[in-house]
Amino acid sequence: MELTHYLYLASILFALGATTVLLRRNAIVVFMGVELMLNATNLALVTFARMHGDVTGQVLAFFVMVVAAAEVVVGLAIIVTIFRARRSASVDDVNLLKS
Amino acid sequence: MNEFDAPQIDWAVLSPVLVVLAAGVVGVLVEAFVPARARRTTQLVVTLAALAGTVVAVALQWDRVATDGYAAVVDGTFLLTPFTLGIQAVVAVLAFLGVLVVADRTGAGEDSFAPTAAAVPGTAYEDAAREAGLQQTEIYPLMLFATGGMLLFPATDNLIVLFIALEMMSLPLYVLCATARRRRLLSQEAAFKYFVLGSFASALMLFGIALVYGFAASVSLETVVYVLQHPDSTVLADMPGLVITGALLVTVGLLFKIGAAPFHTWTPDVYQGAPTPVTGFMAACVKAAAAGALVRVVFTLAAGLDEQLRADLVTGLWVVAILTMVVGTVAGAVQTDVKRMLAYSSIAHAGFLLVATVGFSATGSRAILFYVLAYGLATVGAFAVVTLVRERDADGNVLGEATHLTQWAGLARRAPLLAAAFCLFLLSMAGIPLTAGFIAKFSVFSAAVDAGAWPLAVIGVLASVVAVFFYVRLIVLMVLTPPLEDAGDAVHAGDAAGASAATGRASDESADGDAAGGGARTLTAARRAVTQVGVVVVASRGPAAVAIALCVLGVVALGVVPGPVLDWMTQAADFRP
Amino acid sequence: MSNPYVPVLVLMGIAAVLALGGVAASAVIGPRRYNRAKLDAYECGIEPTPHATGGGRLPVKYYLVAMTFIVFDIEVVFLYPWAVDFTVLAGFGLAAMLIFLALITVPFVYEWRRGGFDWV
Amino acid sequence: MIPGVDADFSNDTIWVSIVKAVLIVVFLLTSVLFAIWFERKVVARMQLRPGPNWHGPFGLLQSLADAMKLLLKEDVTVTRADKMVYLLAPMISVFCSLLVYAVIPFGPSVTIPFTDFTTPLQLTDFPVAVLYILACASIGVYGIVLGGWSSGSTYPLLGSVRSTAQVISYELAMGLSLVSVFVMAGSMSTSSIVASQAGLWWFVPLAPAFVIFLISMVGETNRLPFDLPEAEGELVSGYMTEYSSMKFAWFFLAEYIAMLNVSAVATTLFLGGWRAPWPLSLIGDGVLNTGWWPLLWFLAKVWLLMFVFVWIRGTLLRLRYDQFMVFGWKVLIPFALGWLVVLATFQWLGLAGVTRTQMIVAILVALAVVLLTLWLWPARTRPDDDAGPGAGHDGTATFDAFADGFPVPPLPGQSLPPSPRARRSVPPAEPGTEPAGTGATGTTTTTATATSPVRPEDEETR
Amino acid sequence: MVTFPWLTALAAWPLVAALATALTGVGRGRPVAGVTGGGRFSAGTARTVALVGALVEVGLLVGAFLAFDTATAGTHQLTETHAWIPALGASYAVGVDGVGLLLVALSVGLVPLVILAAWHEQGGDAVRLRRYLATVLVLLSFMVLVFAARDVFLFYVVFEAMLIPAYFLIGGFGQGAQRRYAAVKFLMFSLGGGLVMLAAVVSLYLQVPVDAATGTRPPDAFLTDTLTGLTLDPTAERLMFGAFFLAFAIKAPMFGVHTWLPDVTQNATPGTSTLLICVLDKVGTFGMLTLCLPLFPDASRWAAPFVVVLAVISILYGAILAIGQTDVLRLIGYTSVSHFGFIILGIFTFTSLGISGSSFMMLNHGVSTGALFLLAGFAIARHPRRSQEIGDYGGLRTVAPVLGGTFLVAGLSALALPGLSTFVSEVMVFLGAYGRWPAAALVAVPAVVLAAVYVLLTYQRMFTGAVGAEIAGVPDLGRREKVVAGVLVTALVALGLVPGPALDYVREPATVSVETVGATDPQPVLGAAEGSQQ
Repeated sequence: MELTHYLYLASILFALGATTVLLRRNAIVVFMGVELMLNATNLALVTFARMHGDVTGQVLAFFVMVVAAAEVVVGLAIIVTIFRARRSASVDDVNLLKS
Repeated sequence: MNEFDAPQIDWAVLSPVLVVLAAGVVGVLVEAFVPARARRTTQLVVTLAALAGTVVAVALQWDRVATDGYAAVVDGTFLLTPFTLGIQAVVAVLAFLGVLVVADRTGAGEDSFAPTAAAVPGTAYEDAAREAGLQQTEIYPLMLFATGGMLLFPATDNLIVLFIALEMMSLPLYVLCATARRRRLLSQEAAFKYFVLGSFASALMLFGIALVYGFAASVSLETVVYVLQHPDSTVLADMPGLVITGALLVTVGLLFKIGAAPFHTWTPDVYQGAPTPVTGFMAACVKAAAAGALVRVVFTLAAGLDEQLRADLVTGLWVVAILTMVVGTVAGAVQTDVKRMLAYSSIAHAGFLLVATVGFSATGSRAILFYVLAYGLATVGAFAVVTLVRERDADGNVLGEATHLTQWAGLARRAPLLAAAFCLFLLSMAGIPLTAGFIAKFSVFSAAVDAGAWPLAVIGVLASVVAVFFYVRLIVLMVLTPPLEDAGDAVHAGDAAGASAATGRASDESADGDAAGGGARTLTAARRAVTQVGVVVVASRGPAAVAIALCVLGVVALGVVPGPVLDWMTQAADFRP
Repeated sequence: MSNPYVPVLVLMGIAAVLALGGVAASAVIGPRRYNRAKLDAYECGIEPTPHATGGGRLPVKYYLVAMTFIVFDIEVVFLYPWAVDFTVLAGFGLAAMLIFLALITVPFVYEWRRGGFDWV
Repeated sequence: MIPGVDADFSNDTIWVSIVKAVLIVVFLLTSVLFAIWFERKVVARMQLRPGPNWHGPFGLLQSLADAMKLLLKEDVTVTRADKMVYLLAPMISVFCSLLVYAVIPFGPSVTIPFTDFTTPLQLTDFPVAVLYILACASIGVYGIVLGGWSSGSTYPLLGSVRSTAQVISYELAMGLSLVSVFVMAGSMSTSSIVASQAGLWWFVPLAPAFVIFLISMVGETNRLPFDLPEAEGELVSGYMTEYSSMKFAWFFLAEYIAMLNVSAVATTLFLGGWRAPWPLSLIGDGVLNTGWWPLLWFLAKVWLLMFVFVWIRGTLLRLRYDQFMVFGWKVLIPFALGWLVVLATFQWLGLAGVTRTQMIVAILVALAVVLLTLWLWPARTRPDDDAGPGAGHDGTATFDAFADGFPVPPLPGQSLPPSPRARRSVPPAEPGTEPAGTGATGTTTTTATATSPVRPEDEETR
Repeated sequence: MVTFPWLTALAAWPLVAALATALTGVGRGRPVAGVTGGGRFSAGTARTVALVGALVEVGLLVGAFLAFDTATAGTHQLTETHAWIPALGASYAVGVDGVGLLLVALSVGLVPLVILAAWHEQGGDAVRLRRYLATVLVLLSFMVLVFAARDVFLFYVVFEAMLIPAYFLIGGFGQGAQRRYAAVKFLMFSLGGGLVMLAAVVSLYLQVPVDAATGTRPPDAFLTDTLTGLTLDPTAERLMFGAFFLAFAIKAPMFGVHTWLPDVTQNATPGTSTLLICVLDKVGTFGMLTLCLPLFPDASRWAAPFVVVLAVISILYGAILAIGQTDVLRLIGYTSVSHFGFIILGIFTFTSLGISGSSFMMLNHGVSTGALFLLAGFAIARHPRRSQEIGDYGGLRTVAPVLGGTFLVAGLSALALPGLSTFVSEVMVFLGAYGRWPAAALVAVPAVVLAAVYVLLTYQRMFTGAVGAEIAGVPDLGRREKVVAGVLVTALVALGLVPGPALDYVREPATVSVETVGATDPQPVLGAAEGSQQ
């Protein structure tokens, strides 16, 4: 199989992810869009590494995974916090906003 | 088995970053082991010491880097150029000031951070945490980590390290944004917006890096430049589309962090929602670091581009710069919230910064270096002032920050010194001579004109005029407009300055600072039996006052005698090894 | 066979057929007798709790575990290549990995001390 | 040859692979049928019951009968379920569990009887085979999560969440324990790992890692004593409560295949894979490690581990959830990390030319120093916060189980008053008096005093 | 050359005085941290400190005059040059020629009078008065520096920085209801012009060739001497000239960009207006003379017809509008528009006569208009409602004869009555203009008549006739006020009768200016008339 096909796939995935981020309103889905973008990038990196016959790209993919993981953690934390705050639609919320 | 040569690591070169990161780690351990009572003090000491240590480390590296032109670790994975060191010094200084502001608990006895940011707003748990006097001391290690990212951001030749630094810088900031004590839903919303848009931008940037890697088979900028100049050196080197798209995306990521239009949309919301000390820290330091990285990346890449592409790049920067200045100033002029206004002003400043980039020259990098310092000082100071202007309820309890512009009316009478400092910061942002902002703008515009981009400089000047308008509007409000609650003030203003009545002046003239003084919250509250929600200026418990004072000092010193600093920055303008 | 992953694909194919086929078979073979109560969620005979799905309030602890896991899983991912090339990397690798582990330990300790692993 | 892999697949064609794959699936399905019977029989024997004995010889066909029954049951789809995911979840589970055996070496290269065709007894192998295994296991969790979530019911949801937390917690420990194998073997390919165990099986030098692996593999498969996701007493049946017919069967199947999977992995990584056990391996210059013999050893080891599973189930009680998580995070993971550091250090010392004897001496010295320190270390007084809400500041207040008129269990930090059956002859000792005064009545207290010098404070808070 | 740094001292001393004034009384009153010093002390201390400071400044000025050599008035003297921002080519370079020195003298001389006039200003609020006086002194420092700057960067910095104290003087301490509006208007106009000028300053700097050895521009690139030597591209030169000229035209309110001025004079205190109009706005004309002409000679010649037209319009427009004003301070503001038109007209005659006339007029206008502002301020202070409406007065001469007399003298000087200060300079400007642009000179002549109309009309309505009800029985000038009025009237008369010494300071520089702009004096048509005046 042509390696460039992987690049096309990566680009498509990336575009899908970007579209998701831009168009969807659900926080988690948006978040998944970002992850999709990152993973599409990983695919591209690995493909390029294969094309060039060096391993840098694979190592980079590794780093990207780590960063993506860290991002997941932070993002999830923020989303969960917001979710919990919004679900508990108590009167106090209104006060807090006004204070 | 292939052989592995263990790289030699020059720890001294890494020291500016290492100091901060190590302190961050220590900070986490402090969180784990030091009893809650002593935590804040310990954290503060560790943080400030680390940031001071960074400045020292930068100073220690300076001679060597200035002599050799650069110092690199592991093939430029970490790369110190004079310019990088300059940015690092600026970031460290600004972070130091930012931390001082963060540390201030003010006369109200609370810092700006939620006792437990994870608690659901308005729950009993949160109340319990507040009553227990819990403090979120994790902000200090978080700030240190963010600072570490900022120090690393411009200090690399390796795009992946650039990306990692970006995330290192951003992730703690996302969290910090969500920790405001007041208006927590806004704060969380800010964090979320910042996070989503930030990670989107970094994903774009990352994809750009991947494309650049595809082009050059390397993520080292210098190698990319080499490949650009020698189109046969890699398999895909005949596809410049890759590197152009890639560089474009990388630049987009950087522009996002700088807050340039059209990637600025997060700025107002985030600046408004985040805890104000964090906003100050973020606005100043991130901009400095991102500007440094932009210079590092764009200026270096520009060296490899041929004439045509270079011209395209310059055109792009023109468009972005103009757009940014216009958006920042025009939108800033209609804001009614101080923090939002400052946010738009920061966008405008991003535009002015970009004006200096079009020449890809050392003049430009020097101008940028000076600009971020000048802007940073004014910004940290301005946001520090914002933290002290509060609302109060009928019982005199101090509430959150009074950020609506109308609430700032007559601030100069409540707290003349504070208002004077704020005016100075605004004047500096406006670029009035004898403040740092003027020299900064001057440098930036001369860099642009030097590069032949005089129309850009003229547009910049015009944007400055518009920007001046909304800074002045705020000054007018603070200094010349009577406070909102004059009805209440006038009563005792009469006896305070009784003689003045005979002169037939309007009573609003005479209510001066002596009545609604800057420091004494209790006094103010006691004297005002007026039952209405009003504005009060709380006293700093020291750190913020020190920070404001230092910022004032810096702004004035850089405005009046910028010579030494500029000389140093001239040496520090070298952005390529 | 040059590509070692092709057999995996083969196995996947067979597994997928099996997984699908089983469910399909039972759907075809099995009887169908309609009963409203039978199709209700099981909850010991009482009316089902309304918000089980779509955000039933799960303890935060679970999220915490998820986040901690992500961090540590990544750590482990880094350990693998290092372990495989342990002999080659030798002292440098060991030193690097020890630093890395130490750094990972710090948040671990932090979370431990802050009660992140206490389930009560 | 595939680089980095010991087994030689150069003869395999696609058809060979298909045959092997089918064989693997058949093997797994029959093994599961056998395993269910095996489990029931063994447990029954342990509980002095006969177990299934009706269908077929020794009741061997009991499982088959059960499977047929499940196939013929009504396929219920709960109204509140998210249909698509609900349908997909069991398939994911079973699909993933079937994949692991792709890289498990049943044996070395063998010549197919009556031909001269040589092929390894392994579907495939690649340099990151173990990663592949972990990946399959991780994706398998999705089956559980989605199954529980999509059911639209409370118990399954709780079960699935618990299960996820549990699996990922123990996966960490498992992953860490695997690292030591990679350090020793220098490879992640299963065949290479087996090859590297030609001399010594890794469970000996890597005993701590092996123990960790054993524990976490039980946790990973949701088996007793860690079967919290489907704890009958708490969650009815956990994530599969709402499933019936074949969908239920798939979950069930997946669980048993998972047992087989981890057993096979343990066998491959720690127990020498298909290698003959020690005394046997000496016979005929290792003739038992060639030909079709290894298949026997491999299966024997796998079923030995399966027996261990059943044995544990028959022996141990289910843990409380908090105990379970605390054990995973606070014991297994730190221990695994520590072990890794120790191992890496010694390996490096070995590389650096330090002999094994020197290392052992050094270990002994270090151990001695540690013991000495521990012995000389002043005993720590217990901090007050150990005392629960029911206790006073000095920690002496005792828990009153009947405070509100009916008995309640002690909360954490509270302690029960001494049982009347302990027949303590004296009231709590006055400060300063020798604890030995409790006399030699054989109570717990005296045992404690006999083994270590208990201070009065300790006595009081006990 | 080690000499006493007169100009630096002149610039620095007011800052010291300002600080002292601002700190007077701090620490007294309620000891509350962060509060503004309590305000429970009498205003006297601050006033005295400020006045003494201003008088010491006058002493320094005398020293500077003594050190100045009139024989070489056309060159910069009392020079000091220090590196300031070498990286940007800016240096701290000060020095004055005759014109600069006269304007410095004007600033330094007016400030004590303003302080004296402000004795009871600010509604008796001691804190406000203290701040007002301190701000005035800060402004003085900037004014000295701006007239003394020999470095374009320094000039620009001070030029812009002056706006801030000026802004606060108008907006913070003004007395009109619209002072906020006026202050912002003033600031926006000035800043707008200033920032446009900044663009030109930057461009100018970049015209300085890069030193090949160091790759940077020389550290003294901004010195006017360096910049005058540049050869510029004509288009660039015209653009830069335009930018500079715009800034200066705004400052010296020229027709078209003058609209901020009446609002400011109406709303600021008379003292502020004095400083602003009489001194600060001279920076505009001074800048045209000392920067526009030498830096952009070709562009200046190119633009001269246009400028002259605008100047003539200014002259007439200011005068006509002044006649229609009912607010006395606003009126004086409009007269200034007219006078500044004369000054600009004189400068752009490019004749030594016209330019020296303009230079002299800068001084004269400062004194006469300052006198008008301050005396009008005294009148207003007497009105119980502090009305500025001319119609609210009447017959003031009857109750306050000294005030009436001095006001008349000042007014007559403003209308250029022979024997009073403005006359000589106005004649010189006319003659110079006639030599170069005869039509313009002729068109501007009616302004003399108009000036007589607005001055005399105002005097008539305010001071003669029946005594207004509200001002009946107000006291005449007090001792303090008499000092102010006396000094001013003396100066007016002295400058009118004995203009020679002052002209010694402006003649040389004017010749130099004509040379730098590359023009030659036309045939002296009526040159003899000038001589007869001395």
